[in-house]
Amino acid sequence: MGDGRLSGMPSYAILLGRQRHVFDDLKALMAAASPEKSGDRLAGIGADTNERRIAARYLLADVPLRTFLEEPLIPYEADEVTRLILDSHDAQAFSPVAHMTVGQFRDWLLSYECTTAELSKLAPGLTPEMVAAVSKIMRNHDLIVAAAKTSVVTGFRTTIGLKGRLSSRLQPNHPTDDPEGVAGSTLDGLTYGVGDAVIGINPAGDNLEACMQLMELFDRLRQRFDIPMQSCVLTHVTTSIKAVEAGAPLDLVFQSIAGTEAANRGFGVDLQVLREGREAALSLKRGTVGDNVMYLETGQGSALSADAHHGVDEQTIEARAYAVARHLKPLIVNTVVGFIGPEYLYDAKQIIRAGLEDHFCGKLLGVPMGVDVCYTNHAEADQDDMDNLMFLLASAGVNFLIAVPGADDVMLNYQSLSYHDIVSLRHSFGRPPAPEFEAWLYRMGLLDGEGRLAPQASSVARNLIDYRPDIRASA
Amino acid sequence: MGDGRLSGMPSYAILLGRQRHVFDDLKALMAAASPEKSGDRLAGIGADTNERRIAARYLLADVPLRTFLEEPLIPYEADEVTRLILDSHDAQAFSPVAHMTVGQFRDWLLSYECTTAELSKLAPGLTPEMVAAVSKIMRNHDLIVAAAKTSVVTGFRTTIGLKGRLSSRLQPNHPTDDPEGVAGSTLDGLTYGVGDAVIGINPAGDNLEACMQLMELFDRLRQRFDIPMQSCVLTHVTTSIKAVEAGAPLDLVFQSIAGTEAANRGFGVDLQVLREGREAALSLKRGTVGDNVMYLETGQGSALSADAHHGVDEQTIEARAYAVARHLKPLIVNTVVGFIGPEYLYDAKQIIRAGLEDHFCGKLLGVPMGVDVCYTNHAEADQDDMDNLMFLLASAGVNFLIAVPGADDVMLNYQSLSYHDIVSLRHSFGRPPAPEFEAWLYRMGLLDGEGRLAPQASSVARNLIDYRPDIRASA
Amino acid sequence: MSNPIDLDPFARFRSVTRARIGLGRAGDSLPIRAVLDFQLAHARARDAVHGHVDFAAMAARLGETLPVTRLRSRAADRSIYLARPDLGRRVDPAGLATVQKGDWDVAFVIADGLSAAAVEAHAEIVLSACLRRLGDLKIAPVVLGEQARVAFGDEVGEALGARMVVVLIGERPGLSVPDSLGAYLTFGPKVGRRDSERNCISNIHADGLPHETAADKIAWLIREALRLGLTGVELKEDMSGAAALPLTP
Amino acid sequence: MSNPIDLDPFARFRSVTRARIGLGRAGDSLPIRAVLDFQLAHARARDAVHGHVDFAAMAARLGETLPVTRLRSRAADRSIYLARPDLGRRVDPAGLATVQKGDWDVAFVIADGLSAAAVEAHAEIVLSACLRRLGDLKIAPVVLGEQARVAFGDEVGEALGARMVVVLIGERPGLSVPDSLGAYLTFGPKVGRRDSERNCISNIHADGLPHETAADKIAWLIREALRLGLTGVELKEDMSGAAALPLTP
Ligand code: B12
Ligand code: B12
Repeated sequence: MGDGRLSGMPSYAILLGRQRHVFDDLKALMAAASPEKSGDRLAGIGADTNERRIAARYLLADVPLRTFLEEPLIPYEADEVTRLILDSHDAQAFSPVAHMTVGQFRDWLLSYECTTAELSKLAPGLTPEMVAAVSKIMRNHDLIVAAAKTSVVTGFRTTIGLKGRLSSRLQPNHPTDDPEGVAGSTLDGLTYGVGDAVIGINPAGDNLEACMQLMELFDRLRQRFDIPMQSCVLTHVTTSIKAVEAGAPLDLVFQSIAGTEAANRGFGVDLQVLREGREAALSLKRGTVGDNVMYLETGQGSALSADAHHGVDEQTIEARAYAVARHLKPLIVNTVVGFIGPEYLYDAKQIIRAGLEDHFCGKLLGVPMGVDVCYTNHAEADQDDMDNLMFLLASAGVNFLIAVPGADDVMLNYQSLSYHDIVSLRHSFGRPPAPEFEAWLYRMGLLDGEGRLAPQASSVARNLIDYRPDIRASA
Repeated sequence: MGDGRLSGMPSYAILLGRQRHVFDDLKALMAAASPEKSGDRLAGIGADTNERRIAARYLLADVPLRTFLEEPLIPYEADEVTRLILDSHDAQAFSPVAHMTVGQFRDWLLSYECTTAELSKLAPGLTPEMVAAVSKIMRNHDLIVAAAKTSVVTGFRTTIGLKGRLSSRLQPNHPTDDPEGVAGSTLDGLTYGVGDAVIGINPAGDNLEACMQLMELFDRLRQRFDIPMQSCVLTHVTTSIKAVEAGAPLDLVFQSIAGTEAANRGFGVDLQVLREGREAALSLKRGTVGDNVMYLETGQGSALSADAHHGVDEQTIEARAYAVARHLKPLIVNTVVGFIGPEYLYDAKQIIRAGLEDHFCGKLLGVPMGVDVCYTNHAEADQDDMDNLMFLLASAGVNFLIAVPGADDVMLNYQSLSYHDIVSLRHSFGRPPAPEFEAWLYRMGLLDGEGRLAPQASSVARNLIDYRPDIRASA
Repeated sequence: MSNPIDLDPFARFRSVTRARIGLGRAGDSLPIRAVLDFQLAHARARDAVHGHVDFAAMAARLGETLPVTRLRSRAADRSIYLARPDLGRRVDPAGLATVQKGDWDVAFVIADGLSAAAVEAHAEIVLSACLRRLGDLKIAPVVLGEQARVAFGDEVGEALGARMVVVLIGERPGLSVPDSLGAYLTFGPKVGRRDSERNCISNIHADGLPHETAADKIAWLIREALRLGLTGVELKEDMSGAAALPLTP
Repeated sequence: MSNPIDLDPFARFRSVTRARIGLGRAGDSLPIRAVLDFQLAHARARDAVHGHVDFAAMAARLGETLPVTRLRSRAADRSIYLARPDLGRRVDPAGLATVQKGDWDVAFVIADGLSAAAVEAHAEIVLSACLRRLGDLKIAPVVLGEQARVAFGDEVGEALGARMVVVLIGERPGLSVPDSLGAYLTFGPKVGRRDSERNCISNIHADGLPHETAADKIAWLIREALRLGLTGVELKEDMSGAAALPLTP
């Protein structure tokens, strides 16, 4: 089937029934093989019929994995992300699968021989394009089952990603970054045992001082209750660098990243500045159980949105962002899967699919992957769909999930999971939070013998809730 | 909020913002409160805006549970299913929740006080309308979590529904009921450990002799390998009764049922003939570990399809079918959730929702609920969506799922799960098959020490696959 | 990776069933080839739903030997048809008005249903096989029904004044069988008949019930129905064992 | 069932945040009232996306004191707008042709973006508050942009020949805040500018950044941008501590 490669011109062709399907190059083949996404339609590269999509998948299944090393989708010369991917490729690690086609690789991933240990060894040998390709021919089931085999463990003050654990980012956003308002959302979340991945706020403004004040707020809270936790103010990496220089108590450096050099420039970053951000955070040596100091966010569509996608489909570009992430040894990375809007992921079906793809691709590449299970009000989705995705991701062994009070982010204006959802998933799947954080919850009396939370009206919870950060006075 | 009941006329009203929403009666309120379904649109009873849907939910949340005993949606005089529901209502069992509204009941279902034991005691006190009502104000998450607390255990030659187990119906359909073809699909399935709920074939024809021949086929197979299993030929109950009279080795009597007397008549049955069917099967005393002898199927939309819905929404009618089921002490009941077509459940979102609703409602009523996770080729759904639903149902603790070879039913022309999917779910969730059947699989060497299946090329599997039923000669 | 099945243990079943058996496993999962074959079949089956019967050509062919009437349902197009089965069950009033009552034993309706391919491939053959077996009966003009459901035949049969109606209709297309024909028989057709008052012969296609066997069954049911004055659950198909159990080749 | 929160432990935060905190629990889950309130808010937020700015009335109001130009993007209607951000970023050529180049320091664009409600409630107030602070600068005629995205301002600013452009735009409607306005500032506007070359002041609404504070920030950024000859990541908002941290009442 379908070894229709013509010499010279790298084109792919297959006859299905009476219809011959031709794809100009590997990039076109990848795009056509992708599950339907509004973003790929917008870019004019998605398959226009279902049959053509399947034709592309038959062909893609027969592409040798090595091809992705030999034929970069985005030229080496044109893009530093491509250079990073190829220059850092570990041929030794790759060798166990070096002889496989994409289809064989998929079967192997699901086979009994493919174990957690094998996958961990393999990760540095895989490139984003390889994992994106294999994901395209995998069903949702396959993405869940294969991802569940992976293990990517990182640490700062807590250890994230251990098997049988489920961590969460507490996201206490506020439209004016009002410290008291932020404290309210934070304390609420802590009584749910949320925040073991990070307490991470998106500042509404871009103001350095305001950002530093928030860092102070979290650091005092941490010290006051002796919480094994890390915090992060999700400002631009350049602002974080300034904060470090100014002596702020910064735990993690945040940045949104994408899968092409041009898209990263649209975000105002490149690999160099990202590395500088990491060095800045490392210099503070604030971690206790590990030194993963980066927090990165991604999401399908951002490169296309910046017109920086080079004709490559949004899911493959997204996987390339994980190569950028991997390079920075992050504590946590999450796709903000339904965040941008329906022009890139139209409805719940596409959001759910993308969430499973991103989690799978990230984990396979060795990235400590979490997901912001979310949607906007202009997308065709609702909280029932998020329920579905969060259960599926929990089945897939996701490292962490984002949670905001009542699932409603009052600053970013979109819906994610609620603190409640995290607790419920932990109980449904028997997956407690990160061990250091869990121990703290027990120490505080916030968890009882059965791992259940203390009521918010109880004195142990009030002890926390009644805390007054008193940050304004100090600023 | 919303105690807008006018005396005399039972109407419901609520002011949301500047808009007053009025609902003529409880039936209209229930329909408007339902999540969107194409069938309710077709019937002209679904909410026409989202805001109106939520208005109905606010009102429904405040309806006392007792109201459903006092105001039947379908008149007592007009419908024997209503009579069955009200006449068999157990007021004693109902008492713990008798004072609650629908909203309070929902909160209680999710509370820590509500345990498996409580729910089992409560079941006879609940009516279909109560559970349908509460399901309408529950998120998918809630339906999963509450259903996971229930336990409904039944038995014939295997025990179905034990916590931590996942059973499956093996469905070896064939377009002409060819015994050799049926045997091929059956033997394939057995090597996957599928069939512990039932080996159940839908005969293509309505011919008594052909049905009996299939019963023979399964019974010989069972005896040949000493399999703790039950089989069923899913012919009309009246045909099964004739088969019993004719001395066929019948294990279970099958029938499709619906939630109104009129819809059941459309299926050519009533409570009386169903009871006769049950008596006929009981008379054979073929069960070993239990005497649950009925297999029933349902599905949202069938009453509307038969124009027998009395203006009641399809989900509530479906729940009423479970009252019919409960009365017959079935071994297994399943909703064939996406089977009928897009006119009743338009797309994957509606199918997934309906699957979770049906499972929840059935379990709460004490019915041994399974699901046929399925869709037709005229619906907007694909196998990825079924992957989602099967993981969600496994999280919800479903008793059993249907499986056909390669997920493709070559006679009924729709797609369900494949044998593979069952195995995969069992391993993902650590839920082995029914204990008697599991023991048999070990005895046969089909399961190894880690609970993994023997390859089909292995001699143990070949031992099974090479079996020749030789049924034609004997007929 | 080596194929998990080297010698197909299911070889002996391949000629008697199209069921997807013996697919092998990758771990617990379907091997990639099986997954892709499934997806291709799904893409095609979805197209099959939207297929279109060339009723004009069919009317011309049948018209050479039989009186033929073309009618449509109240569903104006395919998407309405799919969403509104109620409309597919009723005859477009304009066309219905042209139908003449007569004294007929049986009326045959060929309806597109959910598979144009099934109707194109099998309906005419099954119809003439039936007619050959029913030479002694009074057969109404054949009706071709566009965007029609099973119950469409009720209104047609009533308008024709036929004692019973047989609807040959495209069944929903399956993944492996996109062209399966069904025959639904209803005694005393009139609007509002329940499905329990009909009989059904299903799965008429190349790997299913052969045309001639189907015609045998339909003809047997017609005669029984006319004799007993009913169709439905009280009329059970019950021919000689041999005919009831057709051997697939 | 008794309410799990008898005395609200979060009382002290209620005046400073609209975040849904202290909702209580039913087991692990949100209590029903919180679930329904969320669903109602969602129904409304979805409607808000499809809201429509009355630009004719706005043009009339603003026209009393200022020169105003109405333009539309290349997205013909709301559903195209949602699916095709590329079209929302470009100006309808017919309208663009009427725009005259001039010698302007700053051009203001009021764009509907994703929230008509935000634009109706805040855009004019913020605009005039800005203008009051910028009396010494050459301000281009105000452009009203229909079905427009942030980058719409690039083409407008280029056509006007403005040194920089400020786009006041409706941010995506949230569950609790359907009317949040954003201001995006771009120096040297021209088609193809990256977002890293802009600055942003966001969350201008009743529970967010007050109009006057927003105007302070925008005016400060405009002056800095004109002074440095750039906007974007190299220009960091850095006013006095007090102004940067507006107190919510
Ligand atoms: C959607 C969104 C994004 C999307 C934009 C893609 C898209 N196609 O929409 C993504 C995820 C890519 C994104 C990225 C970032 N964003 Co943003 N984003 C938003 C959000 C939630 C909604 C914006 C909106 O509704 N715009 C209106 C519509 C109609 O405009 P549009 O033309 O369709 O979309 C454009 C704008 O949204 C713009 N944009 C989006 N974010 C940002 C940020 C900056 C600084 C600028 C100049 C422009 C910009 O890019 C889009 C494409 O041109 C706002 C929060 C809010 N309440 O508004 C934050 C917000 C605007 N983003 C913010 C930030 C900080 C960022 C990042 C810098 C984060 C980081 N550290 O890397 C990055 C990089 C942005 C860049 N320079 O390219 C801040 C800005 C703070 C400030 N006052 O400067 C906000 C207010 C949220 C926050 N507090 O974190 N963002
Ligand atoms: C869909 C379907 C149903 C749906 C019908 C609802 C609907 N709105 O479509 C539901 C789930 C309700 C159903 C129920 C039953 N079905 Co059924 N059904 C089918 C199926 C899969 C497809 C039918 C189709 O494509 N029709 C074509 C479209 C265009 O027609 P339609 O007008 O849209 O739909 C009508 C027909 O489908 C009809 N119909 C459906 N099933 C049956 C069964 C009988 C005996 C009759 C007379 C009519 C009938 O009812 C629909 C509404 O009027 C076929 C299998 C197949 N390959 O065809 C089995 C099939 C026709 N059903 C069958 C059976 C046995 C039943 C039941 C009797 C099962 C039971 N023991 O209770 C019940 C009761 C039917 C009744 N008397 O009302 C058998 C018939 C065997 C036979 N030769 O007699 C078949 C062949 C499948 C099988 N082998 O089990 N069925």
